[in-house]
Amino acid sequence: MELLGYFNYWVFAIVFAIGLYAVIAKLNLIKKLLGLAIFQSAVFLMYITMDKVEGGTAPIIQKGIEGQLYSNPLPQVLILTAIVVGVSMTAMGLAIVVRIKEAYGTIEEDEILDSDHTA
Amino acid sequence: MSLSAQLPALQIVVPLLTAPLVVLLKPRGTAWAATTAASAMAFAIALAIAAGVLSGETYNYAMGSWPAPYGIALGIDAFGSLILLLVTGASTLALLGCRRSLDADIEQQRQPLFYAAWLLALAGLSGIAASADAFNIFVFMEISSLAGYIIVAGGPDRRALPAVFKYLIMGTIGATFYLIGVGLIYMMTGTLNLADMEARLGDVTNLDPVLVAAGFITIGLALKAAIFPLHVWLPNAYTYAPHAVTAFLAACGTKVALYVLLRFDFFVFQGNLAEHDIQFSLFLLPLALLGILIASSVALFETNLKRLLAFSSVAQVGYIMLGASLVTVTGLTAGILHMFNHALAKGGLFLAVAGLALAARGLELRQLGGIARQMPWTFGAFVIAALSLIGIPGTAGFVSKWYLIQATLDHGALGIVAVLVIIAGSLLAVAYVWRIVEAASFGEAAAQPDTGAISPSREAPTVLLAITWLVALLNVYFGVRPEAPVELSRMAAEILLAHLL
Amino acid sequence: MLDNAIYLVVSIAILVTMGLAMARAILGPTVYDRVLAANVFGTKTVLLLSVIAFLYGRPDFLDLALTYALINFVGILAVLQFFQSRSRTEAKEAKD
Amino acid sequence: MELTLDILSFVLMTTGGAFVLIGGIGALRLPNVYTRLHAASLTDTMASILIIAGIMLQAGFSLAAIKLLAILIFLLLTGPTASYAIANAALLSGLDPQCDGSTVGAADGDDESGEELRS
Amino acid sequence: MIEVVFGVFLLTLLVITAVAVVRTENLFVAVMLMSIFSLLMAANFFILDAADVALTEAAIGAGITTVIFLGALALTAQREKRSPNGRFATLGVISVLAALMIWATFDKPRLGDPDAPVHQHVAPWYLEQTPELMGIPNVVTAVLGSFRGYDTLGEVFVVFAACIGVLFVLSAGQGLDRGLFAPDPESEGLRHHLIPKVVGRLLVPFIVLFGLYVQFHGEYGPGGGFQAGAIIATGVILYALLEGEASALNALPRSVLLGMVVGGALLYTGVGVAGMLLGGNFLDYSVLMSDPVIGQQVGIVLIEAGVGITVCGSLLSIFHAFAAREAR
Repeated sequence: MELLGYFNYWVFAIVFAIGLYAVIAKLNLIKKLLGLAIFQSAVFLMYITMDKVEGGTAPIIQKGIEGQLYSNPLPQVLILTAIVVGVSMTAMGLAIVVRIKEAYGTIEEDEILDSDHTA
Repeated sequence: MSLSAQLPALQIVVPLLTAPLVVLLKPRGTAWAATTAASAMAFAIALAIAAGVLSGETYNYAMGSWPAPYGIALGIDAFGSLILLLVTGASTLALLGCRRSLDADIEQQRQPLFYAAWLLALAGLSGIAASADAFNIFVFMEISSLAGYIIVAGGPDRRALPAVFKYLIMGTIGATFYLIGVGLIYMMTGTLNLADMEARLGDVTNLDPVLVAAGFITIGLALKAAIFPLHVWLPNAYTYAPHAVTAFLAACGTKVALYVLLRFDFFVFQGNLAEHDIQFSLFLLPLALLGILIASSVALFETNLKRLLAFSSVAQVGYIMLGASLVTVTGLTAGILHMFNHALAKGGLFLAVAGLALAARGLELRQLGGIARQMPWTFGAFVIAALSLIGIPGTAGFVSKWYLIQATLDHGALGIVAVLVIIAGSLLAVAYVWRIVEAASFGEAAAQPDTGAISPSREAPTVLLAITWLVALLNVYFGVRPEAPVELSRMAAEILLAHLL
Repeated sequence: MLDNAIYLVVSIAILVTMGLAMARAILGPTVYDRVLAANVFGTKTVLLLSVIAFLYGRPDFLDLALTYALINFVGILAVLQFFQSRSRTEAKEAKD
Repeated sequence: MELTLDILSFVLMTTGGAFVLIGGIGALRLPNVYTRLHAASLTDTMASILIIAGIMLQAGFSLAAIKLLAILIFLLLTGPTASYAIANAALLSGLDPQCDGSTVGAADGDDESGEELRS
Repeated sequence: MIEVVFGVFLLTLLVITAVAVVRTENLFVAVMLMSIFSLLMAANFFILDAADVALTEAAIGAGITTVIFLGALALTAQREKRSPNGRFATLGVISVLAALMIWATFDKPRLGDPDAPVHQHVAPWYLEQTPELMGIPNVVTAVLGSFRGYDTLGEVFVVFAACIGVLFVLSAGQGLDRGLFAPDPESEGLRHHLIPKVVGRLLVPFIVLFGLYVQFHGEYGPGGGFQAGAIIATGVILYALLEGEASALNALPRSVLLGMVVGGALLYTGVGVAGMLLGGNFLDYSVLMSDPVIGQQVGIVLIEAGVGITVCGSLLSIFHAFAAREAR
């Protein structure tokens, strides 16, 4: 049980690594963006994990109940902001990918490089 | 509330409030005018803040009137005000000078969007410089990066697109690494305010997560600051961006990330992590030295003018890191002063490039043949800024390099090596600048767009020429009378080091 | 205690089904199997969230399940639209 | 009274859980897209009705019950429509709904079979 | 105890999904799996007592992100070319990184540990002071809207920047009026599909209504401007899917959407500046009314409205920018 208390952090580390691997190793630009989204989600998981209090509940204060524990509101606020940032980055990245496809006819990184070197 | 107490907030609110309005300005030129006005106003505010800081004031501001660890605080000290000056000044001068150049690069209908993004980049960068809250820095970093991707994507060449994509991927990885680091520190301290973090880290008994956090934050910010070897996004992004954007970002973009890195390191980590300065001497110092040598050498063989200057920027980041990694007052003063001086030199160079580009057929060195004869004034300003980049006595670049050499000489054998590297880097700079001058002055006069007679008046537009010369002369002025920036840098260095005691 | 037992049985059934749907999503073989799996996953999430809201004794969080019930549908329709427009462009290309 | 309600809702929810499980097994084991869709969508509808009815009995007459009713109505509307959309998309792309012996055998083929059918 | 088991199960599925997303070569499949990933993430957030975040992830991940990715896929390619093998070096480096991070976890506070530093310093202050200072039960909304309202202002401008960025990038070379602004007249949406059309039409008003509920109920339950904006945008996207781009753009023209984006951002900043003019600091809502508590409430309602309007306008503009563009 003690060890399971760290499970969320392990998942964070693994998902983080999977996402980062996709961003670095994959040549397809959309795949890179998907990897980036996974990578950012992992960080969200880390933040949300620390807000949890045993026996607590979401920080919406219930009237008439004394001594209720509430989870930490601050990481939730930060992650709300970070989710928005993530979506914005994804949208911007996809717009650039669409233009790359139009300009180069491909969305594979190596082919784009080749096409610039021969041109 | 007096106006001067509201200055830190106004510094960010003015460009932020103007950005949505600019989107609506359709008639030709109005978007540019509004953007320039807002930017100039921000510059005026930054000047006022700098004057206040020089007279011993510090600016603290509580957003929403909430006290510091609970609400978000702004804090501007000498270091911050120097960065603010750079950001707003670079933006204003680039906008003033490069209207023609931007008109050529970006279609009329898209200009309102472009200028709104420019203002957001300005607001984001100033927001980072003014903030005293770790997460708030992340938010404004994202604003400035997103806006930065937009304005870089305005470049006319199709190669701008892969460059921006790479910039976006690297930038997001950097920002996310920073976010992880902040999360780990928050996990151990329970606070996001930088000053509060420093105080509370002292009580943390188990420092392993903090160590990991320091690693993440350093790597993330090094990515953003293009510290060698994490600079791979920078050359292409600078090369294919519109010239005005390059002038703006090259002057201040990476400096802001460096500023956050130094602040985090000195405010939060140095005082609390035992032997944290080992991180500096073991990793950053060698990287800085390698960066100077390798990036300068690459610049030596580059054939595109803007790419060459971009690699030179990577090398200059090395000088700044070298000064900072000595962890002494002189070293930090030199590093911070070099931020200022390099911004002046590189800003001037890229402004001159914008002027040259209006007349030249392309920016490959061979296409620039004879340009010095056709645009003597523009090229003259280019040469003066380049001399400052090299560090010729009498220019601003010399002052910071002089300080840097003084600082390194205190460090024994290591210092000798560092001095040798600085000298080697400067010699390499002489070589690559000479290549440009040679190509421009003595090369074949290939730059003839039309077959007609050589038109004598092919100088850059008067405004751009005036601005470029202004920056070039500032390089000389601060070379002869460096008191004000030196004073600000010294104050900044002392503030940073005060956290080590 | 009895309350919790009630919710527990059903939530475990839902969780297992989520695992099965996941297996289908990964096995494929066609893309439609994966869309189907995503849809099953969506409905199961709605049910799971409703059950957990009661398990935790915070029924005001049903809003979340409601959001899913409404929004998952849009994703599926977007898929239909995606295939329709693609088959049209393919038809157009074939004509040219 | 309390106990009767509890038992009733327990029965409803357990049956619902059984339906959910059956649907899941069906979606995994049946031979082709259309049969899998069939299994999943039918049981989905039934299970939603049963489970949400069971929870509603627990909730009593409150705002939560109204929300649950809304969820149920939306699920009943969107579930079959989504199934229709998927089946239609599959049909549009030329997947054969006929379930003869050959497709049963090739049920666990790879992605390519579907891809080629469409192109 | 039970929630830990739930969490472990869902997180295991999460890891499997992430691996599957990276491994599959069909990008369409990857996007589908990504929507499952997002559902799992939201369920996890909910189990970890973060109702507001779960709602956001639900409103964004399941609907908007999928739709935008599909729009981009329709314009680019559906399959990834086989990546070269021999990326083991990257894999090795990243595995080491992950192992390092797992090692560092053993010094972290355990999940749900009430003595963790996170629960000691700033957070209890928020939980104690919010009812007193603002009189609203949802502490997340209070922190988001007022205590850290400046971050949220930044968030609004990130969304704003994403909107103008997508418009700017996608309008290159063809001007804003042609290309980007003219949807394919042949795109009729799903008009010929009777069942989705009838059901969808029925749902659109409910989605919008529910969005408004989330917007104005944000002080009392999970929700707020961002979630509401995303939900309403999803409703309009549903309309666009059913009736075709052209009619959706007739109902809400691009200029209106851009006006919403600008207006929302201005509203938020304007509230902040109003605080300044009335003698407080930037974003100080206490000075808006004579009673500081009421002032805070008014301020939060106003800025949440600003957030909602901007987010809705931005997401719709982004959607249209992708959906109305023809693959070339």
